[in-house]
Amino acid sequence: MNIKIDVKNLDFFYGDFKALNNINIEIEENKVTAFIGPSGCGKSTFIRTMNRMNDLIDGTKHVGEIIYEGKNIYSSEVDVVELRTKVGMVFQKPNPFPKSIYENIVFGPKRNGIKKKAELDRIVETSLKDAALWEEVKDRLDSSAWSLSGGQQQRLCIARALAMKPDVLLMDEPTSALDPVATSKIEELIGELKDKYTIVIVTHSMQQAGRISDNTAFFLMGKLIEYGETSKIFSNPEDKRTEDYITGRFG
Amino acid sequence: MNIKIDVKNLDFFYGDFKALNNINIEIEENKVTAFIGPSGCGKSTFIRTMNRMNDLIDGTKHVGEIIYEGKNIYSSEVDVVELRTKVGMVFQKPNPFPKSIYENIVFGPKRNGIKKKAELDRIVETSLKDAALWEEVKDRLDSSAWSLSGGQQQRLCIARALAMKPDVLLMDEPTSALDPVATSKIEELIGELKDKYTIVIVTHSMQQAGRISDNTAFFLMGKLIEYGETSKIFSNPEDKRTEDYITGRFG
Amino acid sequence: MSNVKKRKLIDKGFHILVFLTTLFGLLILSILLFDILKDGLKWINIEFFTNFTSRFAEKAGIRAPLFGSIWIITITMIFAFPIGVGSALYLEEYSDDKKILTKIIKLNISNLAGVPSIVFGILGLGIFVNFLGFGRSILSGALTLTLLILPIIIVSSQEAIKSVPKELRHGAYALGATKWQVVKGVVLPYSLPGILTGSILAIARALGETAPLIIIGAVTFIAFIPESIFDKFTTLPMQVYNWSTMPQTEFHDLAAGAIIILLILLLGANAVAIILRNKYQNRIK
Amino acid sequence: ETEGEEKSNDTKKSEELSGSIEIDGSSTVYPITMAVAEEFQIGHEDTEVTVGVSGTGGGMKRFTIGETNISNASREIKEEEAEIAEENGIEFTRLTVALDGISVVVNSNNDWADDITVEELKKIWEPNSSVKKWSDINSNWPEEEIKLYGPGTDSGTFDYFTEAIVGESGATRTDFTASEDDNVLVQGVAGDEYALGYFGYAYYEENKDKLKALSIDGVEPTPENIGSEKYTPLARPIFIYVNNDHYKNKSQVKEFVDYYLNNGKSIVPSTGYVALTEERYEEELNKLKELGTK
Amino acid sequence: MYAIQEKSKKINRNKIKKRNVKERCIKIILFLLASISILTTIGIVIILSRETISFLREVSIIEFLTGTEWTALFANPKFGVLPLVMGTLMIAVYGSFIAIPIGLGSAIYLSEYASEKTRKIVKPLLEILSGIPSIVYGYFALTFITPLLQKVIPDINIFNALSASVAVGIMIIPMISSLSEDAMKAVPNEIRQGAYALGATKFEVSIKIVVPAALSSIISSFVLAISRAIGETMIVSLAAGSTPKLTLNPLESVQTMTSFIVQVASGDVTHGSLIYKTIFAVGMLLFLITLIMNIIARMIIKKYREEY
Ligand SMILES: Nc1ncnc2c1ncn2[C@@H]1O[C@H](COP(=O)(O)OP(=O)(O)OP(=O)(O)O)[C@@H](O)[C@H]1O
Ligand SMILES: Nc1ncnc2c1ncn2[C@@H]1O[C@H](COP(=O)(O)OP(=O)(O)OP(=O)(O)O)[C@@H](O)[C@H]1O
Ligand SMILES: [Mg+2]
Ligand SMILES: [Mg+2]
Repeated sequence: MNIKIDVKNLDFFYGDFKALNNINIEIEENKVTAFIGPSGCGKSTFIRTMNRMNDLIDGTKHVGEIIYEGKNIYSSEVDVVELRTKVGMVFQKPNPFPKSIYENIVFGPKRNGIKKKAELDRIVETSLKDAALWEEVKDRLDSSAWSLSGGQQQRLCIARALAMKPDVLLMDEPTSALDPVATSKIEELIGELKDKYTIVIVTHSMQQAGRISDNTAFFLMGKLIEYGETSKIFSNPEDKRTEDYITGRFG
Repeated sequence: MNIKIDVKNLDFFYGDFKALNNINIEIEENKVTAFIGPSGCGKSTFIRTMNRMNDLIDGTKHVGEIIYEGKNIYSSEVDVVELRTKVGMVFQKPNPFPKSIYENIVFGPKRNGIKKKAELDRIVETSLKDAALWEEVKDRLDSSAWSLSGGQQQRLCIARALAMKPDVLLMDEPTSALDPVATSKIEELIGELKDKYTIVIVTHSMQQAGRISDNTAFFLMGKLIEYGETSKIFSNPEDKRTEDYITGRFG
Repeated sequence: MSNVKKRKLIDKGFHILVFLTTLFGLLILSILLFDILKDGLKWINIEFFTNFTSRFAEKAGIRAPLFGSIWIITITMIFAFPIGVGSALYLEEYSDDKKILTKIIKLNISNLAGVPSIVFGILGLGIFVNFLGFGRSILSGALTLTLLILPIIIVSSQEAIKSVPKELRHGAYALGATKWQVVKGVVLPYSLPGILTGSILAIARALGETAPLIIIGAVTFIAFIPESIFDKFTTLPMQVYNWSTMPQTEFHDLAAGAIIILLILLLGANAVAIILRNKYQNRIK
Repeated sequence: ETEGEEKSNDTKKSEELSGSIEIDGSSTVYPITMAVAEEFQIGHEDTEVTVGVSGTGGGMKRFTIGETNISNASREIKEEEAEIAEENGIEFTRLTVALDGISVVVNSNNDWADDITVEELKKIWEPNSSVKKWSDINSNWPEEEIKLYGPGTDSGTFDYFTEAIVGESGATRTDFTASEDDNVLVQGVAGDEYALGYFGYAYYEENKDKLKALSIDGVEPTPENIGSEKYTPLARPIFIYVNNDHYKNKSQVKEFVDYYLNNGKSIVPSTGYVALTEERYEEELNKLKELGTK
Repeated sequence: MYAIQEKSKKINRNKIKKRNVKERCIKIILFLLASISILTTIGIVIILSRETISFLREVSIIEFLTGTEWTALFANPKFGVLPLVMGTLMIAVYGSFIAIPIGLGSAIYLSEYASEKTRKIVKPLLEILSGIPSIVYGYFALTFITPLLQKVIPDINIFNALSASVAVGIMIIPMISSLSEDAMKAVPNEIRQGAYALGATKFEVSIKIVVPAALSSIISSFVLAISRAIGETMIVSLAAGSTPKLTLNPLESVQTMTSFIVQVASGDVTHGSLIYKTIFAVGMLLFLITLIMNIIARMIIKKYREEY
């Protein structure tokens, strides 16, 4: 069982506000790891540190290490651009570019030097199919991505991330804007992807976490309360707070 | 059993694209009506016609009538501004104003002529409490709404709508960005509100529809497939397609 | 209820008000255009384009200034657009806002917008004409105008770049795009309409300037067409100015004729920008 | 950079002339020089004449360092400028090419004044003048405030007028309305019944229907009176300065200047200025002859 | 196998290195482009200050800054710059009174009220206003605005600051309308919809949501427009005369700092003389004045900036 990402004593600050407090966690390779916890507990903040997206926010700082491929991703040896091509991400709010659907998907591959039209076409088709969007948009690949419905936009963003063939895929509530059918497709997809990729997913849905994840981490107010195999966490949590949260009737 | 909103033969077009096809539905007063259906089926489009938000999109048109308080809301007799103060709305993507949390909440009440600081303070507090956000933000009401987490932003938008004390409340997947605890609070809230208000909610979660709604409408590709009491729809749907959708394993 | 009525009334009133303000601009424009067309249209014929200026109004034409203006505006935009957009990109995307140097550059640029154009003329004379030895040529003129209109392009590009939503940038970064790829792929397309607006205003300014060109030595009488950027030149607004200070009223009408051509040239130069702007603004909506 | 290659053209015939002639300077002189240039280019297609309008000061600056061949000047060269020319080894000749009659004008509705004396003008325009009303000049004239209009203070007309009337260049009352553009002054005087102003003859000539010119000590501003310099002291000479060296060594410059003086009589009137008498043009040409034989 | 991995790692390293070098180069190039403006300013400051210092050797700075009479070109010159400063401020302030409400009004109309089609046609039309040569505005002010004003205010001077201000104001409308309109258009639609859904009227959405969200860009557009108003010469010298006068009365004839500079720079005075140097001193002062204006604008922008 390989450790893909190893987080050690991580603190994270927005200005003076400490959003993450001494996080220690080991993300396993070719597994799906789910982050759960109430709103505002720091799930998004944490998942965003893993590909250093938080670098883009002014006034943030971190303490501690995140080891990926044997190196601290915050060290000077690691190239942040390279990191992000390997550690892909899907956001909570869909954020397609104001370009055509096609251009959205090929944005990443083109940056990586793929120029051939045929190959790009193929990438567009497979990515969209993987993201369960192909049927709906195949006839209007040239129309603006902004004219899609909320759920369609989110699936487009997933397709966009998949087009990069990342090593690790971070997903911040990727299905919160999706209907059951699309959700089911994405979940199936995640199941397939985990053979090749390592997946970290933030979700509000206990059911979803239970269905698709191998490991689950429960966060509360910036702290990692409990982390372990999903079956264990769901059936027999060690911490009272985890139990309270999980046995909430809702989801 | 009063009919609050009566939709008759409604078609809706984005340019040439027919997004809604001959919708007929009666929304009952003091009930919670849930709209379900796969992504892109027109749920958002339909809910947005009910307070004429789609007027704001260029090139849209409608055919048919939506009767509210005895008048077609599209007729010249009905004032769209007044309509929207009575028929409030919460969107799928959180959309707080780039102002402070406090200013976000009081925006509506101030427009309605409430000027007194004390009263505005009171409104802010109750709305935030109702939206289960008060505890998290009470100490930073003056900071920008855009620094909140995704879920916090969505609750802020709910609070903002509640501050208007609307007659009908339209909610487009209001909890898709919320965690179970917050979701539970909002659902409880909806239960309380329906004594005074009429609520229409779009949701992806069958469970949620089942838990909170009195009536459920199932849409598919712009058409209303089936509409009736939630218990009936869930236990004994008439249409095969409804059954297929509802018995999907996911949610 | 009366509250809603009142607000609706305010809204109506405001609608009328802003409509009227827009109408005001259009009204003034039509008065100006009418005036210009009334005086100038009758002078526009083939000879008007093929003749050089003359002391006889009937024989006077705009051949030299027309070509001069086309040269000047083309060269100016070739320099000003990339420099302006590049500067704006540096300031908004690359520079560190907390650095004092960045603050100084930003302040300095909007301050440059307020420096009278004639001072740019004196600067251009010192640098381009004398120091760099470009002489009193099209190149010197265009470079001088470049410096003059840079602030307009930079400031408006900066504002346009600032308005690109964070989520879009983040989306691109998350795909492993480098800064430049984010800029090229997301920031520039999104902010292009605003950048183009700045360019349109800048073109208008550059096309209409006389004072700095006189200082750097643009001539008024010239009976040949410039053939390279090192040639002497005159421009339409200089001809317009010259004709309108003549005592004879026919020359004033002739000036109106030249203004018509100047405006057509302006619209032509702007057309590309306007079309592109509309296209990109549509996409963003 | 205008030099070189043309040296061999010295004594060739005019049809074979080429090279450039650079002229800059006063915008007042511009119309005349431009008119000459226009005519000159017909038949001299290979020469490139350019005329700029940097102002007398700006033109002189270039002329005194040898950048231009000819400088248009609405005033005489200043001492400082001459010094610079000397430092740079530039010798030059001043040529009078035309005359302008500075016209003293009033509104066309003015039915009281037709003539004014130099004395009266001085009384009106001198610094700290006590003249506030028309009646302060002549008790028969109305007791109305006199509105004064004059050209911008940085113009040769202004310098010349103050020198000729008040006695010192630039010495004048300061409470008049000034404008850089004579057309604008025309507007001002034409729109104001109690106005009095002064500007170049051409602007009066073109606006006779709106304005009335006063005669000065009984002499009217007519082309004849101005050309014969009877219209004193307001017949003002218009100059060009020629670089002696260029005149001698650049055939196109010589050709142009000679053409200027030989055809001034016929070309100048079409520009709104007044031509000199034949004899005066001869005199000016003679200045150059001396130069040629030197 | 291992070797191949090593090799591909190496290729990758090279790729990253190459890319980082490219990124660096781009940054440096962009920095160089941005520094052109700095160099321009340095050039301007050098040019201005050299002559200004030499000017101030002959005229005391006290007289220059506090004197109330500007008769630089008369026989006994007085170099009190206040009349020129006042003229400049008057044109800029009154011009802004015209341009800001009308420009902003048009921007709001085009961005929030007008149909897409109207917007597409009207915006470029308005932009023509800033491309009309200023001499046209000068004569327009003199032959159209002034007579109009004379009907309302009979004792208005034929050359007056008001008429010039109006014309200057009209000329700079497009700077404000176009740039502000762009800024408002860039405010995300969702935010607008949030406000509409609360029953806000278009007026309220425009004024309370869109304008504040775009405020920093709007203020920038004001600054650009006012800067152009300050720099305008032709309109002022045609319509307001060239009479430096210390007055706040817009009905009188005035001269501005820039029109004085142009007058002298293209006029008959000897270059290098004391009078010629005045234009540098006046230019320097103007530079400082606009600098202060910009610093203030920056402070305002900082205070009201709403991020979205
Ligand atoms: N502004 C628009 N212009 C053109 N087409 C649109 C626009 N908005 C939505 N549509 C199209 O209308 C259809 C219905 O969209 P709608 O947003 O109502 O779906 P939805 O049921 O809310 O889906 P989701 O669950 O993903 O939010 C979709 O095919 C969508 O692509
Ligand atoms: N840019 C920011 N500046 C300041 N504080 C922030 C910022 N982003 C997030 N926060 C704060 O950090 C805390 C954690 O936020 P985060 O977005 O990680 O929560 P989350 O667990 O993802 O919640 P949700 O489920 O609602 O998305 C919250 O209190 C939030 O208000
Ligand atoms: Mg989150
Ligand atoms: Mg939807």
